[in-house]
Amino acid sequence: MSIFVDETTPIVLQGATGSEGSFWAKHMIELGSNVVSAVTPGKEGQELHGVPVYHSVRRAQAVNEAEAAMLFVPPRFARDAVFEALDAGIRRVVTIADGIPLQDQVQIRAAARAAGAQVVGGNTSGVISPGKSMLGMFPYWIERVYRPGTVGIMTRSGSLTNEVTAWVVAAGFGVSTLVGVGGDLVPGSRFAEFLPAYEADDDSEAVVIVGELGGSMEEEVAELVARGEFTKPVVAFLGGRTAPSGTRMGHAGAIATGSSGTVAAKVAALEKAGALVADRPRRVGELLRSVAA
Amino acid sequence: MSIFVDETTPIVLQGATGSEGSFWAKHMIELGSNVVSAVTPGKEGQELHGVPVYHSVRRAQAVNEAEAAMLFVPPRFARDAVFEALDAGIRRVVTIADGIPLQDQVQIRAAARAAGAQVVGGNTSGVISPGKSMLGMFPYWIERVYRPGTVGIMTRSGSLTNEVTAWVVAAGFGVSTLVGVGGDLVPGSRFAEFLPAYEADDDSEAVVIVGELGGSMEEEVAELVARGEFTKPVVAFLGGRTAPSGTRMGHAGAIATGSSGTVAAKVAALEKAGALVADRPRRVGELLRSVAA
Amino acid sequence: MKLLEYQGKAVFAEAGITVPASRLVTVEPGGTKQALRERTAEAARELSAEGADGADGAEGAEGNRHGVVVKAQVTTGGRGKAGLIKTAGSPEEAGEAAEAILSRDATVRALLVEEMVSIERELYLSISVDAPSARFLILASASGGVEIETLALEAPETVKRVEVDPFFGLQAYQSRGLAFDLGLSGDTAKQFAKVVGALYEVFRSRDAELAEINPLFVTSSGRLVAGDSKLIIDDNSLDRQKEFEVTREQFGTETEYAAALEGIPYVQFEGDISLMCAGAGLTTTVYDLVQFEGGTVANYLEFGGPNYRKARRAMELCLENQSKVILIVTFGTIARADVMAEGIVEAIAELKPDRPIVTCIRGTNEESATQTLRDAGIEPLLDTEEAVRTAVAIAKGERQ
Amino acid sequence: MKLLEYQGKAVFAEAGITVPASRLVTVEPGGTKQALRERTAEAARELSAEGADGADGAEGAEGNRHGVVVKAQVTTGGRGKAGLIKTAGSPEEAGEAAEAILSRDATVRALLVEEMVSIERELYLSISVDAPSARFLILASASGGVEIETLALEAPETVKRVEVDPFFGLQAYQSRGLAFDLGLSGDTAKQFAKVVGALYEVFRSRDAELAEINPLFVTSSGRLVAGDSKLIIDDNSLDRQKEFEVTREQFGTETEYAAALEGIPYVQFEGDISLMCAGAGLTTTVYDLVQFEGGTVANYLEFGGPNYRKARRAMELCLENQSKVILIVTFGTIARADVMAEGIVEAIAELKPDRPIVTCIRGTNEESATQTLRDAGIEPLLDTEEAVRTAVAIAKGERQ
Repeated sequence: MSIFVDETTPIVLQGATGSEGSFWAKHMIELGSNVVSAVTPGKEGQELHGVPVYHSVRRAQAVNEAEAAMLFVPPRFARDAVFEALDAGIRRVVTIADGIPLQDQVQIRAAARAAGAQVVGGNTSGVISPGKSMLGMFPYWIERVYRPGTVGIMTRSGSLTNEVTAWVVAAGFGVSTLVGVGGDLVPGSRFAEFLPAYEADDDSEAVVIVGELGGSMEEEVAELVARGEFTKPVVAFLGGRTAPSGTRMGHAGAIATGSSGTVAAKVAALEKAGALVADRPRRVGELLRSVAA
Repeated sequence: MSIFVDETTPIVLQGATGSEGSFWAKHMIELGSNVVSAVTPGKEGQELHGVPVYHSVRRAQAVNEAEAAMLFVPPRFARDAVFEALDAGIRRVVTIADGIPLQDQVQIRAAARAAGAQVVGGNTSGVISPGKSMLGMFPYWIERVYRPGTVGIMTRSGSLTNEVTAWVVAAGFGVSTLVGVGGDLVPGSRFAEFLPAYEADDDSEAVVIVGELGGSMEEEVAELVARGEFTKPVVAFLGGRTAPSGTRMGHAGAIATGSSGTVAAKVAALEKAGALVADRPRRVGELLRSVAA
Repeated sequence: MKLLEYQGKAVFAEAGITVPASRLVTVEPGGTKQALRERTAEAARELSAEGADGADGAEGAEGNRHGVVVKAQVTTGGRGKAGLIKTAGSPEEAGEAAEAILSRDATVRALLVEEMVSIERELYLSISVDAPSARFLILASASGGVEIETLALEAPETVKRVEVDPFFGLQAYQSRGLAFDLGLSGDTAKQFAKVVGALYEVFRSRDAELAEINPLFVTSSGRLVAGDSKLIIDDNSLDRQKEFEVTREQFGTETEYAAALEGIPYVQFEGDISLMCAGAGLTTTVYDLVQFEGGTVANYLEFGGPNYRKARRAMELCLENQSKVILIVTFGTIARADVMAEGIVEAIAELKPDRPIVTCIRGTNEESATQTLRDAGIEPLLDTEEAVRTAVAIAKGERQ
Repeated sequence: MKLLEYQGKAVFAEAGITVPASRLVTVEPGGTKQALRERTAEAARELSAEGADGADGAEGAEGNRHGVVVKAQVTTGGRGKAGLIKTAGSPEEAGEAAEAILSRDATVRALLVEEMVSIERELYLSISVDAPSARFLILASASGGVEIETLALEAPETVKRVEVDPFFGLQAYQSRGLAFDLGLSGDTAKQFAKVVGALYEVFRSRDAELAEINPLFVTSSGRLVAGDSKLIIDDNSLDRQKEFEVTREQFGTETEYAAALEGIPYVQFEGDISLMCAGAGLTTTVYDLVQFEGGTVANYLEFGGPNYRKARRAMELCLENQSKVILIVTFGTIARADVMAEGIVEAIAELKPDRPIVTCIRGTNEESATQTLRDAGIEPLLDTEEAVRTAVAIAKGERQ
């Protein structure tokens, strides 16, 4: 089994008939993703890589019921597309859009919570269960980075994830399911919200967290570990240990505000809870070896 | 026992320091209502008939936790006051305001549903369990109208309720709990939503519905009766049998639109489900005698 | 408040919904037929001129250069069947149409003269409230021009619905999805989605009970144009909807207009008994009982709630009718029986009504009310059915 | 986008929040000290004149007739401690204050000269986003004038919070309740609730990340006046917030301004190594690794995401620094390694950089990238830590 998505999960694509969406849709299907429908308003009747296209998610659902939606829509339409998916009864949504307005993201997360749904993203590569299914855009063709295995990975980053995952693989491990919660200030779903699924997932023996300064997602993981609600080994790497306080580096929501949100505070919380924290990507592999086979 | 409110239910009053609110607050307390707090912004520290006044519901709740809120606020502030009560964790709210804007009422009901709360009103006399507790304004001092007993009553009307209840009492019965859902087009709570409580209430042997043309609340009752989800005797009286179709009489939401919402359709649905329908108020008492002791 | 067609269309146009170019012709009380004909013809001529040089692009759709439609501005439905809407091929015909409409219904106070639009098809679109779900409800059909109730019965599959959460608000995917569900495509679908968005804005910002466009024309050049407007503003919101005023032309009679200005719910009928009762439910019930007893109602009037101290004004309104008896039935709580009884006694003293009054006043302080009425020489009844029977008997001349 | 104080205050004033009367004095590049003094004094004089005849009632609060505050318009915090805010009792003193501020920080491009407000007390008010709850978060305190983080640590009981559901929106009871929870009463409580509502409108309508008024003055005559503004507009919303433009004065350096115009995330530091890396997370990590290895960073620059084809522009920005080496680290998926490598090779050919470049380019088509770099005579590294060590060694002069 996997978490969030496996080879059986029926998937509807939204906004995938554009060039980039189409490119990744093809890769998704090649990797085994069970894509059943595509939705692009005005294009009903067409096909995308053999998949039927519909005007709306509701119309698609009436024919081929999907359980997950993969959105390739631009940032300013992401909210509408997420709402459309939720309204059509879909409870697992991934939106890769980089640049979703902050207040739209707040509404996306609020709507997801109200609907009891998990929305992953924006500003993410998506979710991948290597060898089984992919929702998003991962260089799964790079064997030294994406190899199936027993380590669950959750991340706020893109390139850094490739960096860290390469070290996980270099240490002899592979990836069960990787969830990119995304680099936005208000991601649709948060690290801690996936821990129950990882806890239950037989394929995941340990979990790696790729975090960074800002926010409180790493502290929330620490809290669940401390409470004994997550019992598998946790190894974390956090970027931004030496970032000057108050400086905003990048657009990724990496804002260090005073004492809270600093990497130091996150490391302290995680270590107190019993998680292992790597100070550099290479150490993630080493620490994993110390706790997992 | 009673439904919605009994002599133990702690009650907070909102907007009751005005002359009318104060008048009815006094009557509520006299009748046995367990009023624990009153809320009027700017008047914290004062007392109302011995009850402490607070600036906000949250502040009141922090001291004396109420389970029900009774609102005497004017129509245009009703939405805000209901939201305040819900936000403070109160799940039973009565608002008597007559003239709440329609779209505010839609939001009130939507908010109540989202919170899992029951909001009764607006445009209602409220809820009374005679001899135990009252939320609202009933002439409980008129013995020939409000006498404790075993008949639950639900109504959309004010004066008509007095008329019908008088016939219930004249027939030798009394009232367990009377719920005035109110005469608005979009009442906060609907007849059918109280049936489970009446079904479970040992004090209620039968239920009287005082309805009228327009809407579908009576049909919803019929549906529950037909499905066997409500098993006690139901006697209904519906005003507007002879109302000209399409004519809007009064501001009470009594709009007959085509075939649906007519009294004929309601009577048919209720009778088909096995409920008894009175063609005039006097008959309510007679029909009750045919089904209850 | 039911707005007239032209009032609703003005609101639509402001929201960006295209409406036909038009002129309003008011019917001057006491004006001659000749004057009305001429003014209507002049309006039609102006429209033709605009159509010819295309000057009215802002709000107008492409029109037939000479054809116009003359429409009575009344809030009642079924204007077409009632002969209150007429087409005209020339200004002179328009003038004749105006005269014909007035001969059908002399209460008409305004006529809307509109360019005739070249119609490809007619859609239906409305937004109202769905009480059980607490949602705003958008209904649309690809078969417009008929009543939605008829559509729903005869071709339910053509009626598409979208529910809008009052907090989320209308989303783009909903408007778009509705367009596709109607079978629209391309630019028509896009225009339709825009109209849905604009109508929703109207509905929300104006506190409407109903915002309806029926028919919504698709013109032969592919534009969407509102063929009619039905916009009902929630009366409970009028204090925050300052834009709308109660105007005489919204009512069939002076008395209805006067009652509306007073805030007294009032409906005019043609029967014998004036009802002056408290509470919508009780008044409606008394209406039924009158019918059961073989009587007829002259007017429905709610004397209760906020109006229970307005006995004099309520009675005045009843007296403007040709009723034979006034039937007063109340059973009030806040609307105290004693106050109402005193008001009635005063009103009788001042107005000296020319017809009998039957009272059945119960509720808070009813003993005192009974005494007040007796002292004034009225024999108060205390049973609603008895009061109704008495009033019917008086109306039939069976008793005084 | 962090707005400057005067820009934020203009938005506040438009929303109905009272701000002190003020004049903006821009610092002309190359202008004389004398000219700046005179223009500042003139601004102060104008304000005094307005205060004297009360002409500025629309946006002004009651002022001390002669006193003004001169405030550097920069987006960095701690202006008071840094000597960038000065009070002045006369126009001449205001001129001297302006000169003193510029001598503290020569990068200041604008000064705000404000009437001095007679302060009774200072409050704190801000609206931001609470990510876990997906709510808008209003924070307020009766003890304003200090940083909210300090307040939260030192007097947590004084910091009151209200969470606003993004669909319900701010409700009247929430603003009112917050006022009472701060211990305000009477008219002050009402004014505060109004300011909360207005600031919420600003926050929502302007797509703000943060809208803060600190301090929010209660003047001695009982008015609420915004003493400062902190308004950060969400960069992801700028295409629907046309009102705001990136302006030079929002930035400390020309390079930061140029990068912002280009949409390239860029932060200026004072060290030796220019980072030109892909992805916020990886760039931040490289920043850490440089520190771990004893190096220092000259600039943070994100060369990735939508900018991965902008190698030339990114390198130009790096070269504007006094850095000793450019360190390029990427690990891209869509940001293809081969495209980035080609861009870098071209940029080197065109710009002929005067300092060494260390590359560590991995990801999609990395083999091709490696070949491209080798063909151009660059020895590509493939291990991040090795690349960092190499760059640090070069910066320290330990290798070329």
